[in-house]
This record gives sequence, structure tokens and C-alpha cells, in this order.
Amino acid sequence: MYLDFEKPIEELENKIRDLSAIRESKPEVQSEIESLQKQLQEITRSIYERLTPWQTVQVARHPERPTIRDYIANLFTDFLECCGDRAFGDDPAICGGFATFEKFRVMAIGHQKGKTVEDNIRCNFGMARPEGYRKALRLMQLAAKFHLPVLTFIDTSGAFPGQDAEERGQAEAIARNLREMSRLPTPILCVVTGEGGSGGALGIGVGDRILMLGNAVYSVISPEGCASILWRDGSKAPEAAEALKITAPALLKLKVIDEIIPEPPGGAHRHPEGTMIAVRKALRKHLADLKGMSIKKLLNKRYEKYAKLGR
Amino acid sequence: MYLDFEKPIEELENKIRDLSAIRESKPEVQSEIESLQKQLQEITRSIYERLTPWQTVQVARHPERPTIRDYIANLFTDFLECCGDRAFGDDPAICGGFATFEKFRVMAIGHQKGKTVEDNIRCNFGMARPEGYRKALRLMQLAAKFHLPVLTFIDTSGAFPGQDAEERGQAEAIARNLREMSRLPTPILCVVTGEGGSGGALGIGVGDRILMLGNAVYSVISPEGCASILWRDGSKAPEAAEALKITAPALLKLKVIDEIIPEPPGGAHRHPEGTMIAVRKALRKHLADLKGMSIKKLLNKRYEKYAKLGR
Amino acid sequence: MGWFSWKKKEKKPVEPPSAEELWTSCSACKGMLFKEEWIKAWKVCPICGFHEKLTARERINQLVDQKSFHEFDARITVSDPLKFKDDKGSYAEKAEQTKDKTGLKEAVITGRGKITDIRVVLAVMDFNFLGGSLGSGTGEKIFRAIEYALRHRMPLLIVSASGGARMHEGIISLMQMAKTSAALARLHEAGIPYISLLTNPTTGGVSASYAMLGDLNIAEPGALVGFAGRRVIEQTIKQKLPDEFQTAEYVRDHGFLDMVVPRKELRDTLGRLFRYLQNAKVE
Amino acid sequence: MGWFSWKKKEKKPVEPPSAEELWTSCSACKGMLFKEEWIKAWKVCPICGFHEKLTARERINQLVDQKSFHEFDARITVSDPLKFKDDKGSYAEKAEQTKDKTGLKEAVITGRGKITDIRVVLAVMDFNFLGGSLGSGTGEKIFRAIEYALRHRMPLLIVSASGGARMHEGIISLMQMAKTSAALARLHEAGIPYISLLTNPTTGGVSASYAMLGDLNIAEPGALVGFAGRRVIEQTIKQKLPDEFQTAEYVRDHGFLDMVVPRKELRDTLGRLFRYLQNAKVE
Ligand SMILES: [Zn+2]
Ligand SMILES: [Zn+2]
Repeated sequence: MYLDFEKPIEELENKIRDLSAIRESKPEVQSEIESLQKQLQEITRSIYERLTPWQTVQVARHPERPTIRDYIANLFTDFLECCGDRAFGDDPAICGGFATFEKFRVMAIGHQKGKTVEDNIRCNFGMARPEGYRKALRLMQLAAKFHLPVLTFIDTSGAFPGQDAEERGQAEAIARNLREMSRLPTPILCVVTGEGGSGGALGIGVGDRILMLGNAVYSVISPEGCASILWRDGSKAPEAAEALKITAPALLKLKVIDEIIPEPPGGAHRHPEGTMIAVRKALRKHLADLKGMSIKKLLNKRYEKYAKLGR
Repeated sequence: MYLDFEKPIEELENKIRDLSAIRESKPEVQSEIESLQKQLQEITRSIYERLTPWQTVQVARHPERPTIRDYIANLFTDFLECCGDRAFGDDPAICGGFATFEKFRVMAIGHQKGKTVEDNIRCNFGMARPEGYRKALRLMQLAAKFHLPVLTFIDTSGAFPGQDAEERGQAEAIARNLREMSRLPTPILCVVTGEGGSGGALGIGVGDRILMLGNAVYSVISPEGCASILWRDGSKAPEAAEALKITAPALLKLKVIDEIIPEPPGGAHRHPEGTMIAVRKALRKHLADLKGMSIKKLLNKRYEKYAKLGR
Repeated sequence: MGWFSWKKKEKKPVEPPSAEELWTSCSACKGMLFKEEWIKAWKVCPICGFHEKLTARERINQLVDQKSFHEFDARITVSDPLKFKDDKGSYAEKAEQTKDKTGLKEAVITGRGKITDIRVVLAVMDFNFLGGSLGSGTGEKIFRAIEYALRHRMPLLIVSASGGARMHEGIISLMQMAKTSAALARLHEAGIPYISLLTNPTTGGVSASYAMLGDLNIAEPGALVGFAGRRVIEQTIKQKLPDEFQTAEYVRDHGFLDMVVPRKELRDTLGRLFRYLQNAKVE
Repeated sequence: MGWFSWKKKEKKPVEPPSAEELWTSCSACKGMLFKEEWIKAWKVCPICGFHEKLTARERINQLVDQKSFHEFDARITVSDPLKFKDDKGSYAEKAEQTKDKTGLKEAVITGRGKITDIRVVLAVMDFNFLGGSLGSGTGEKIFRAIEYALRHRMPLLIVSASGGARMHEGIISLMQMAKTSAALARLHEAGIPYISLLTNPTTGGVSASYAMLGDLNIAEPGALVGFAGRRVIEQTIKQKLPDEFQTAEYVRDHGFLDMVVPRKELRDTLGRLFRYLQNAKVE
């Protein structure tokens, strides 16, 4: 699937494909292919260097973008999924379990988006219900009890706005997570991998380090939602995306995130392997760093981090 | 309402009523009334002194027996009910809130039975669901945070055996309460006021002192349930009641309870005021006693109390 | 106009007050209300019981013992980290207008005072100030109030009235949820009482942070309490929601509020509750 | 019969094993199973996957590294605090018969051993002993095992298989729920790992105490896990329950089990989980 601003990429890739198909019979096209490939690289780089906020939103939401299952499969050995909030249910919109990252045993937790329609229906398009946030908290507390760092992977358009979710206390579940994560006595490392949708993202997003993929976004409200409230016109989402400052560079400047994990030109959906390498490198660095700190210092720094925001 | 073994009481009370009705016109019946009243007292005492276990069960289940609302109204000033488990709902089968007992601020929690049919439907005949046990635990933890002793009033035929209750984790809710009550850092004083039905009773029944009204019962299974399993005949409930040793004196001997709160002859349903006086006296004594102990000592003694049972 | 002319004006033959000055109508039942009495009853409709919104000042006057209130951080005001603009203009301008209109500098007033003779720290939100939205100034004031309560081991009352996070401050407003919750975590660990009072409306990011984190959560009758908006939910589930959805009573019955307390009983009830949470001597 | 005649008998021409010795049938799908292989597969049906109950000894053999198991408190046995009798006789007699039949002294075997080289304390219930019911001896053995784990800071595994409290011991059996849970509270406070393995069936007072209190609760496929009995619930709600009601998978999806693990993966999975709970060095 190509995004609308990826037209030039699509055209070049089509051309290269066509030529490659006849390369056997016409070896002379080889040099043309090579020059097209160079062109492709450059055009991809130049498009992705200049993404507007709204284009970034589209990349962050790309259906082929890696999901938590991809991160689990690529970054971890020995993943053991744990279910349930011990109160009401097991929410497939949040996936969590024990995982081994290189030399570290950790608890990995993240929003679960699907890649197929059925998959997405099962995991509610990554929109968690209160039992999802409560499962996440249970697993975090389990991790803290046994001195395992927590890694969270954030990718949601928001907490599910459904009647049942409201009735079971979406607000309370998120609020409790914010409070408990702020004092959880173990390192918490958060990575915004795709959409960081408001309270639904923050509900597993309070930690010692907040990393963010280059084309991820993180916002208090969706650009569409903001546009329809402030511009009274949902189609002004691009303007809202611009105004809301939701891209990784903007958030780094605002000190809401600590580091940008660069994506290969063309984005994580086009180059998952390269993305995994970058994420791996970032996790390695920050985990080692956080593990070297006393819990007391960790918690004080975590507190200070949030105390300073908006001052 | 008279229980079947209360026939002689019923007859005498009817006679006294009839004679009292004509006392104005026939003053000479006064002496007969007085003698009948003496007889009534004696016969009541003799029946209630010799209650069989099964008869005691009937008294413990008497629809006019005081409920937690009666205890609240009579024992406490300044009751403030608190609702909700902060996760799923507010279970009317468990009632709890802040209360002032003489000079003590406490948290009072108990099963709620109704006296009318509508009332009973609302509070599910005192059979709590998981959210009821979770509400109780929340209030107990609130009490512990603010150093308030916990008083529990136990009166249930058991935890509700419904599909929804199972699905929301009846077993987990009770289990968690047992664990958390055993280490709750504040005094816990439990009173079995009516039916102490199995895990549903124990779910708010772990504490430093377990008191029991004279005609209350406390059992691992209902006599009917036991009879239908072991005798393969539910009508053998009287035999099962006998065999299960569920009356206050039997339980005192087994050291499962610490003290019997005597009911006036004729039972709490016949003499609620006298019952309240006895309960008040017992609470006063044990609360003062427990408040005088350090939390450390309290928790060690609580642990030892249960460690010894069945040794 | 000098003092003299003022004086003269006052001496003018007194005209009877206009109907508008005397009467108002209930925004719920539309019943006619005698304004003076309605205000004396803290804006609770005597006909249908509707609890009209109170300003933060009115709320403080209602709850706090006379002359006991001392405000904190009155100078903290709106900041504009994003230099936000929409098609109607800039956030900075909008904030200035709101300040002029309301006489407030932020959507919350914080301070200490006494409630039925108990010393408490208060943070009282005002819906008139940009819909009571949680901006960075709001968050900072609440954060400081919590820290004051922590330092002085004083119980805390937060009165919420908010549509949620203030989107003009973007992600920074979202982070106020985490910031205030982190401060409450410390208060909680220190065993200091916190009562959250949710008034109409308490939704979005405010309900999903400090408003739901009280040792006790209490609300006024009929107050709207929820996370997502009714319209968004109806669009999502493609179904009409029941009328009582997200009312205080509904939320209580679903387990998230300890009690729903009519405004006229609030002050007394808060005093009694704080006495329990402090295990105060029984008088 | 003397030794000589025994010997003689053995020398008899070897008869082919009978069909009964060779074959058995799955109690779920009724399929014919080659007994030796079925037992080698720890009594999991190769046709339908049904997990037949294991005795405590079989379970220990399956899970624990060879020769690493050391039993605790083997002499603790049934007590009869109520001198209980029903119409078929006394509990004391029934207990003696059960002991003879099972070769056990109580419904649980406790001890220490290694699981994939990790030292653990185990309590393994046996359903054959009075339906795995929780009596005072059962409770005492489990209590002591927990205290051993606490003293030696060793992780704990409890394998449950039980219909619930042992009613023949009346209230004393109910109290074992509180007693074991109190010991688990101390283990929890001490930060020592506890995994609860729920096998078919785990119901009543056992599910409502230690079985549901694991840091991790895991179950075998299809295991019945619940509090109240199906028949009681159907009578209460006057409705048929779905087939999958109270199966391990159902209970997991309702939030109370971390995972459902096939028997053949159990030992390995437990080893891996305990390594996480001990934050063991990554090999
Ligand atoms: Zn009105
Ligand atoms: Zn089979």
C-alpha cells in the first residue's frame, strides 16, 4: 500500500519491477535499473526528510507498520505472554509478558494492533479497555516485585470510547496507571512506535525514558478530533496536526521525549529490519543506563522529569 | 413469624394477647396474664436453651433477625456509606462505610440481607458477588491507610453462585481477601451475626477476634448441601447440621471463634434491643483491647491464630 | 466620574429592580427562580434540584470557613508552549480574553483553608476558564498544592470541573495528567488524605487523572462524569446511550464514586469525612 | 505361598499380555489408547488432547528433575476434629480406606526438588485422596511448605487438584483457606515467587484460596476451574451454562489465569517462568 504522497516512489518501484522482469532477455536494462534504484533511494529520502506532520500521521498509522508482535519476534528471545487483569477479563488490545532482551530479563507490554481485519477486530484496533490498562498494571507490578525492568510499546489511536469501557472505568484505569507507574520501583522504558493517542497512550506511557520512532506521533487529541472542535471541520486535520506539534522532533524540543529512534528513509513499514536494529540499539543503551541506577535515584528522577513539564 | 419449634411460644403469646384485649372489661384476668407471662418466659428460655443445631440454623436465618442496617442504626453514630470496588460495580449485598462506635472511629462492613422481598432482591439475599468482596477489601485498605479498625458483620448463606459472579472471579476475590485480611495493618474484629456461610462468610471473616452471636451458625457448607452430598438426601439437613458442628458453643470449643455474644432467650429476632446491648458490650471490650496492641504484635497474633487451627 | 456624581446617582429615587435582576430560570427545568434565594441555595434549583455550575470563588465561599482561605500561586497563568493558533486566532489572545472575562489567571484556584474547622489544602477548578481545561498552568498549580499538602501533612481536596486536557497546549497538557498523578502518588505513599470532589462536568484527561484518584471520590447529584464524550461513544457503538449514562449516580453504581452528595450537605459531609481520614478524636 | 512356587510361576511359558494390559480408552473421546505410550505421554490423549488426572506422584515425576525430590512431613495425616459420621459410616474409617487405596496419608504431597535445575518447594495435590479435598492435614502440610519456602527464600509451586474444602472436617477445613492464605501473604511480602498450577479440577475452597493467589496462575488445557459447582449455578440462574464455562481457557479469557499450558510443555515453561521470577542470569 502506498500513501498518497508516496506516488513518486510507487512509480519508480513499478518501473524497476517492470525492467527487472525483462532483465533476463535484455541484459542491457541492468544499468537503467541501477540508475532508477539510485533515484528511488534519493526520492524516498527526500520525501521522508520533508514529511509534513499530517504525512507523518499517515506513516505512523500505516497498516504495514510493525506491531508489537513484530517487535516481540525480532527483539526478544523467550517471550512468555501473560493474560488477564485478575478482575474482569483479558484485553487483547494490550499484549504483555516476560521477555528476554539480550542479557536483560524484562516485562514487555504494548498496545496490540492487527494487520488483517480479523486480527484488528480481535484486538479492537489497538484501542484498549479498562481491563487492558489493569492487565498492564498487574504485569508492571509483577515486574517490580521481581526486579524486572518494564518496556512499553505505545501504538494506539486512543483508549476505546465504548459504553462498556466507560462503565468499567476507563478514566479510573488510566488514572491509576499514571499514579502507579510514577512510583513503580523498577525501570520503565517507553517507546512510542506508532500512534501515541492521548490518555490511551499515556496509560502505559509514564516512565524513566520516553523514546519515539522517527515517524511516530504523540498527541493530546487526534488531529481530526482537534480540527472538528477548533476548526469545526474535521478535514482541517492537516492544519491541526501542524498546530498540535505531534512529531518526534517537536516533542524532543518540548522535552516530552528523551530520544528519537531514527527510521530508515521510507519508514518502518518499508524497512522493518532496519527499524528493529535501531530500536534494539536504543533499548540496549537505555536499559543498561537505567539498570545502573538505584531505585531511589530512578524514582526521584522520574518524578522530577514530570514535575518539570509545563513549568 | 414463628418457627415450627416455637409453637408453645406462639400459643402462649396468643393467649396473653387475647386476655390483654379483654383486661379493661375484666380486670380479674390480670393475674392470669402475669402467670402466663412467667410461663412464657420459662418456656422460651427452655426452648432456646435446648435448640438443636438445625433449630439454631432456623433462628440464624430468621427473616426478622437484625441485619447490618439494624446494627448500624443502633451501634453507630455518624455512619457514612461508601460505595464501589473501583473496578466494576457497587454490590448492594455488601454494605460498608465509616462509622463511629462510642469513642472509636471505625470502618464497618457487612453482608446486607433484606427484610422485604424487594429489599432482598436488591441486595441479592446477602449473597455477594466478586465486586462486593472487592469493595470490602478496598474499604479495609482505606481503613488501614488511615489507622481505623475494621468491624465486619457476617451474615450470608454464601457467596453468590451465579454465572456472572463466576466470570468475574468469585474465587479470586475471596482468595485475595483472605490473603490481604491476614496482613491488613489495622485491627479487624469480626462478628458472625446470622449465617456464616462458607467462603462467602470467610471472605470478610479473617481477623483478630471472631465473635459470634449465640444463635448464629458458621459452617463450611450449608446443612442442606452437606446432606445432599453425603446423605444423598437434602432432607437430612438436621443430621448434617448436627454432624457439622456449626453452633457457637461447638465453634468456641474448636477455637474457631473467640467469644460468644449471648442473645436474650427467644433470640435476636424477638429481642433486638437486648441483642444490641450485648453486641455493644462485646465490641467495646474487644476494640479497646485490640487498639491497645502494636500493629506488629497484632499481625503476629493474627497469623498465629490461623496457623494453629487444625494443628 | 467623580465621587460626588456617584453619590448623587445613588440619591436618585430608587427604581424597583428589573425582572432580570430579580428572576432567573433554571437551565435544566426552565422553572422561574427568585435569584436571591437561588444564589443563597448555592445555585441549586428548588424545583428540580439541578446543581448549576459554581465558579471557583463561589465554591470556595460555599465550602471554606469564613476568612480562612489563603490563596497560593495566584500569579501562575497560562503559558503557550506551542504558540498555538487555530482559524479563529491565537490561543494567547483567547487566554487573555478569558482572563478578562473571568477575573481568573488559570482554570483552578488553589490555597489552604478550613472546612468545618479542619485545615485543608484546596484546588478548585473553574469551568468558565476555557472549559476548566487542564493546561500547564492548571497542572502546575495543582501540582504545587499537592506538594504543599505533602510538606505540611495537610489533607487535600480537589474540586474538579473540566472538559479535559487543554488541547491548545498539546502534549504538554496531556503530561499534566502524569505530573499531577505523580504528586498524588507521593501523597498516597505518605498516607495523607485526599478527597476528590467531581462536579459537573468532570471528563477526559481530568477524570483520567487526579479526579479519579481520591481516597474517596464524591460527586454532586447529576454531575456528568466520564472519560470519552457521549457523542464520540455513540458514533463508535452506533447506538443511543441511556439518559443516565455518565451521571454521577450511574458512575457510583458502577463502582467509581463512593457517594453522591447534594450541594447543601457537601460542607458538612466533607468535614465528617476528613475527620475519619484523620482518625480525629470523637467529640 | 513360598518363594519356590513364586519362582515356578514366573517360569511358566510367557503368555501374551492381555488386551486390558495393553490398551485403555480415553475418558473424554473414548478412543482406544496404547497404554504404554499414553502413560509415557503423561496421560494426555493423542487423539483429542484430553489431559487425564495425574496422581501426585506422577505429577512430581513429570515435573521434578530426577532424584531431586525430598518429601516433607510425610507423616502428617488426616485428623477428625468433629468425629464426623454420615449415614455410610465414619470419616475416620473412610480416611483409612482412602489411605490404603492411595498409599497416601493426605491429599497433598509436599517437598523440595528441582525443576529444570531450579530449586523449588512443591505442594502437589492428589484428587484420588478424598477428591483432593482440603482438610486440616492438607492445610497444615501446605502451610508448612510455604513457611519452608519463606525460611529458605525458595520459590514455591503449588499444584492444585481439588473439589474444595473437606466437609467432614467442618469449619476446620474452611479455616485452612485462611491459614494457607495467611502464609502466602508472608511469602508475597517477602517477594518470593509463587506459581499456582491449577489442574482438573480446581474448585471451591481451594480455588478461593491458594490456587488463585499465584504471582502467576497457570492451568492445564480444559481443566475445570471455578468456585461454585455447575449444577448449583444452573439451579440458581435457572439456565444452562455454556459448555466452555469454567474451563481453563474460559477462565483465562475472563482474566484469572496467565496462561494455559499443555502438559508436555509444563516442565519447561515452569522452568522458564521461575527464571524470570528470580531474574536469573540469561544463559
Ligand atoms: Zn430546575
Ligand atoms: Zn481422547
